[in-house]
Amino acid sequence: MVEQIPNINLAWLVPAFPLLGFLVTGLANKRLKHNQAGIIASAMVLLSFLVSLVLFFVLRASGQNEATVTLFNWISIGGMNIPFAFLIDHLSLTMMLIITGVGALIHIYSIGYMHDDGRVNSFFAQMNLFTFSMLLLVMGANYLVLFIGWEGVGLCSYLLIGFWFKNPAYNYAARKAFVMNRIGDLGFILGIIVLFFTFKTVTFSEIFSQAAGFQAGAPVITLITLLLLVGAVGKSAQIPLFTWLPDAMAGPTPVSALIHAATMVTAGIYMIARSSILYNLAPFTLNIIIVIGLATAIIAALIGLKQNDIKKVLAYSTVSQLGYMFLALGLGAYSAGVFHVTTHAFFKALLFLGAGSVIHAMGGEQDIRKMGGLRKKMPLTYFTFLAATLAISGIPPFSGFFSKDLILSKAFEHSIILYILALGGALITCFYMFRLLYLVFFGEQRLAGAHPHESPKVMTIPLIILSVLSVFGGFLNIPSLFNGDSKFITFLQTAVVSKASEELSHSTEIGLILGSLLLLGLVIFFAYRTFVSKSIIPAKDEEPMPFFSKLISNKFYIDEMYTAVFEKPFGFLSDFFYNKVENTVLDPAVDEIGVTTARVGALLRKLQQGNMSFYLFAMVAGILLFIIFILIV
Amino acid sequence: MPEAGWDYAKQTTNQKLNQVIMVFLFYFLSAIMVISALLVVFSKSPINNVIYLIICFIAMAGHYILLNAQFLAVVHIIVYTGAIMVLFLFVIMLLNLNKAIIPQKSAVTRIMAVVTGGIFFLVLIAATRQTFVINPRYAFTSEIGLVANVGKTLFHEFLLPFEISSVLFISAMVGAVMFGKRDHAVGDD
Amino acid sequence: MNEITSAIQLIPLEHYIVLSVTLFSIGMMGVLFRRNIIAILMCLELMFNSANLLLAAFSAYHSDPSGQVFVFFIMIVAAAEVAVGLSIVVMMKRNVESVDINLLNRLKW
Amino acid sequence: MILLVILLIPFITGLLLLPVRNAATVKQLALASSLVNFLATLSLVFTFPVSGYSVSWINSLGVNFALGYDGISLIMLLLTSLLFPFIFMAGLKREQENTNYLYALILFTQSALIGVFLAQNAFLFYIFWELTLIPLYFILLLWGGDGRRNVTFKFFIYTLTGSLFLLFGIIYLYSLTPGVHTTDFSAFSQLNIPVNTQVWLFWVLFIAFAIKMPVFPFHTWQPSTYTMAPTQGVMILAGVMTKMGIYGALRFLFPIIPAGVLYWQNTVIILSLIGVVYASVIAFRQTNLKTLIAFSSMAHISLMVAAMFVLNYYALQGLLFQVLSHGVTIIALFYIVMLIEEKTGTLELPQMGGIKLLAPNMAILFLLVVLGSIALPLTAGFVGEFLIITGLFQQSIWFAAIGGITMVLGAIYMLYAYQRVMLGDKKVGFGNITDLKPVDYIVLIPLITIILVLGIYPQPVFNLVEASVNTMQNLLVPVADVLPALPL
Repeated sequence: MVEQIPNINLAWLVPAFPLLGFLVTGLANKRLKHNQAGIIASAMVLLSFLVSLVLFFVLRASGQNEATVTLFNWISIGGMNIPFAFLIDHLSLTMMLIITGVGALIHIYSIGYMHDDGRVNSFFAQMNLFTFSMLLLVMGANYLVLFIGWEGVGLCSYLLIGFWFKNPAYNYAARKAFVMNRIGDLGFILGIIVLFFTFKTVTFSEIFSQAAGFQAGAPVITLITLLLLVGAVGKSAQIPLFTWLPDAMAGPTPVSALIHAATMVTAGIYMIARSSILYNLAPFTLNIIIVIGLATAIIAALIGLKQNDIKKVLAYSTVSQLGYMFLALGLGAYSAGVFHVTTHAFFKALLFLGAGSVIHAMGGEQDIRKMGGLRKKMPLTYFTFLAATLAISGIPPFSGFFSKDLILSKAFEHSIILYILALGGALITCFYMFRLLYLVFFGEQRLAGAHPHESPKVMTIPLIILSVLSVFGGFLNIPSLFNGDSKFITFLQTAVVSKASEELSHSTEIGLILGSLLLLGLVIFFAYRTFVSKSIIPAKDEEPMPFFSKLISNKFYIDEMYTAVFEKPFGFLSDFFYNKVENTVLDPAVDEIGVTTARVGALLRKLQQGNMSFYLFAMVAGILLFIIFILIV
Repeated sequence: MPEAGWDYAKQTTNQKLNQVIMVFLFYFLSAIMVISALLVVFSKSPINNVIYLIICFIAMAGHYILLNAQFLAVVHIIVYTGAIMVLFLFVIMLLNLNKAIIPQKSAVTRIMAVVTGGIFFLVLIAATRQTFVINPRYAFTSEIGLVANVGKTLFHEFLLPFEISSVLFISAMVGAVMFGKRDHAVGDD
Repeated sequence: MNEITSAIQLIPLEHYIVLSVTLFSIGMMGVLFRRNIIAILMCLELMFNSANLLLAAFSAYHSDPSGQVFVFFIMIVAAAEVAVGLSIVVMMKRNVESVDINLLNRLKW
Repeated sequence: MILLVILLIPFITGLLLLPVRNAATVKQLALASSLVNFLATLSLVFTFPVSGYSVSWINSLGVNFALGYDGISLIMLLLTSLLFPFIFMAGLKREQENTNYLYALILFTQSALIGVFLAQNAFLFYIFWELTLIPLYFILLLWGGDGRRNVTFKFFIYTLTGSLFLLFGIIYLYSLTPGVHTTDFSAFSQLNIPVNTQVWLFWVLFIAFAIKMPVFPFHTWQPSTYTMAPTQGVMILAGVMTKMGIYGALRFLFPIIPAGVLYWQNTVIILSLIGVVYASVIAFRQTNLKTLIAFSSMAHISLMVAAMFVLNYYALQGLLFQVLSHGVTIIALFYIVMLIEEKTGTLELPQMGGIKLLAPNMAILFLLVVLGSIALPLTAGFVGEFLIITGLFQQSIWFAAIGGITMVLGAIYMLYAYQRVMLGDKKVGFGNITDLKPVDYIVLIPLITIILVLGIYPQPVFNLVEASVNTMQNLLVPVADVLPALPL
């Protein structure tokens, strides 16, 4: 047993602060005045961030790689021991810092964004609850504690998507998100149970030390990894469970930024990276992850091309980026996946907050066809948005370049076809992001009567901080190509076991980078020509379109397909069970027994004429029969 | 037929005469009972029914005396003939039932009733035939029918049922009064 | 007394049984035969008494006074029964102006 | 002796309440008695095990008036004595007709329920089993809602029919006991009944419990009964009576006819799992909130039945834990349903909506209870269902998968109901709805606290039943190892 690291027990404070914030803002709902709730909530998350930083240095100073903090025994029966424990290692620390860091910024931003909302206190309570759950998720030392957080974030997501609960469509979106997550969760919990029966424990460290005893490709491990994958697919919005994420944009924009871009949706990636040792033993599952990731990346990117709602574009881009992260996981480059999680958290949060700032300025308008020319009116927002766009498109030296390039090079190592497809997806991403940028910020203002204005400081300062992170975040992991030492990847290596792969030669890598940069430049130029020089505004929804465009702008009819394949049959089945089985077979069958009894009774009642003489005769006959019976027997 | 311990030959003439009379009495009373019972069933007027029943009961009291049950014989006369049958008579006269001739049941029913009664008789005889064979050894004493003996048994062994029967009487009385009350709400049914 | 006692021994118990069965059957026949409730009640009395007779006979032949006590009890019950029965007859007469048993046909409910 | 006290407190209080005309006094007395009873039951936990109580009763039948308990009974007793104070509190500050009779009947029901859980022989068990039905029948008939006459009749006849089979089974077992016949459970469990007999005897005994729980397809009395029953009646029905069925099955089937259970094990599990999916799917299309919750309760109970018949360590632990958690959750749910009906005057979902705008606190508490019901982690429901699914998995992965579907389907219909009632824009005519009153908090907050505390720290409950579970799980012939090989 490793010796106890001093002060590591502070770990419980990390989730405790947001929980406290949740309780305070939640219980004192009515008494908190203007902005107080927001300030308390932000302060709590900021405190968490500071404690996480402290933990980071404590762990570093101790020279150890991980520490387990056990709070109490949660379930302890028979052979099942599930402590409520936290695991502090490099992976969880990374995630904690992202969650609390980006989370704090988004909380602060929300003070401005949600300023006028009547239920701002509830909003912050729920945001804090979310932060708490997410921290549980990443800090849990076993799969079940992870699952608590896993479901908790699902709940908060449900609450926050349906925050404006007056609108039935929003409620529907919230429920859809929760149910789709739950489908994934079912797989996840089954996976945990199989894990438990295989390893007799659900604690990470014990599982991973035992996993060495299994052959690669062992059926049990494949089953476990597949079931866990179902959970990850649900949470991280991959094919086929991705349709909830675009709908989840019904929530307030900071929610989209925090939950549906920066943190919660990356929980699946975190979980798979956490289970890297198991996944390394299951090549079959890894291949499936590659297929899912790549398909999601490309399909979502294609759909993003034709979306006209500023948040929907970003939502599909999130799905697409998550696909990239999955691709990295499938390639066995878990650290690369987590690195992309990190940079993505920076620039996607920034994009959403920027979008929020735009929406705020436009008075709630989200249709990009009605925007335009905001560059002049909101310069700060424009520049930060530009930085994020460059980052997501993978232009050096912005952060996205480093992480995406890492994934692309891993894909190239695996096979050239993968690389081409992934690069194609990246190019599409670049195109629709610049389409968004140009349509929103360039050209003429198209919405009459709007008076866009720059957002208040409380909103712009987080934007600035995030844009700094988006620009320079990539330097966390400078590859050897640029004389770096891949700090981030090395840092994670103690917690995440990536598959060994031969490094590409520097010359190949440079060639790839230059080639992709050239293509990116072409795409950006093409986008500029289309949307700025020619000022082409995307067509209205009703106008006829060519087949392929129509297909894309209708999101490949996937929602409609789900309705036809799942929702309708489910409703039909429900009706069938209730009207046909319950009310025409089962219940009447029981009633029929009663009715038959009554009928026999009615038949026998014919004998009961009320005629006393008849009764007397019957009685005598009965007595006679009785005596005769006794005489004979 | 004569039982052990009792020799017909050793009896005096007087005794023999007595015995003949006794046997004759038995059959005579039995005949009266059966005939009057049949008349009870078949005569139409209720008053006549009562009279025949009284005759039947008096004959039965004779049987009790033959059986050495003097106490019962007296009680029987007092209770049945003296009280119950008078009650019947009272009711009949009170309600003036004698005039209201109630039509008889249909012929088929009556034949059925007679046949049923006959079958019942046969079946009961068949059932009791088994006891004929057993032929138990009788031990006669003349004292058991005396009031003293019956009373002893009644107040020793059957004290509780005796007391309880008073409850029965009370409830019967209450019931009779309740039924008999004119303004008792019976309902419209 | 002894003479009676000895004389009765000439008559076998079976004769009492037959007599009592005969009376009982006649009573039963009467119950089925008549429509007048009063007559039916009387036939019931007949049946009671046939049972009484048999009890008394057994009591005598077994020299056990219990049988006679039972007869006594039966008389009690019979008296009670007649009291209630006749009051029902009175009530019936008052309500339906008849003592025809066929009018009591509500027992099917 | 304390067992006798626990049994008699409600009964005597009920008798005392009969002549009291003042409604407030009646309610306070009933509540006080149930609290005392709860404390007395709680004392059992700390003095576990207490020796039983037994006096000879009907010697000619070999029947003693024997009371006693083990871990399983204790859970049931705790549940009963825990829920009844809340059932009484549900009536506080509310107008009810003939309060004294209603509360006396409820107290009689409680007494009979406690008797069922304490009885140590089948005769006594059966008497109490039937006794529960009589006061409940009157509660439903006299204080019920629309169509109560027919529905109560059906409920009564249905459950009674099942009980008759049970009676036959008990008499049959009684006739099998060697020497002087007896109905003691301990004597029953030592009978070596031939396997062929056990196979048919299983259904004779099981059908009464199956109807009470209820197991698909014997459930058809349930939705209509729940829907029309008065709140306190439905709380007793759903909270405790269903558990009585489970308790009876645990007492009768597993120790006495293990081979019969083993023979029918998969059949019953599959029936229950059909019930899980069936009830969940149907619940989705219900327009009446109470009916919807009735079906949801059926889904949860069916899962518990499946766990019971798996009869391994985790399933049993989960089952007993879920007994507590489901009881508490369903009572809280029905309390909120009552509040909603009081405030809106309807239970039809299409006519509701937007109540959260008017009563935000109620919405929050409702949501918490709903979350407990759909087994969100850190609520009691999760711990129970997780263990149950673990136990099912030990039998077959498909059982676990189908059992786990409740998690998904439950989320669908419960959130649907929540959304229809609370969310959306407010309906016309809902203008004068007020938020919760203090008395509502007094009921709901402790219930929700129990749900959360059990979810966060379930260990005491596990420890309480550990010994009994260990005995139970060894009853089936092939002894289920604590951790058998993966069934793949």
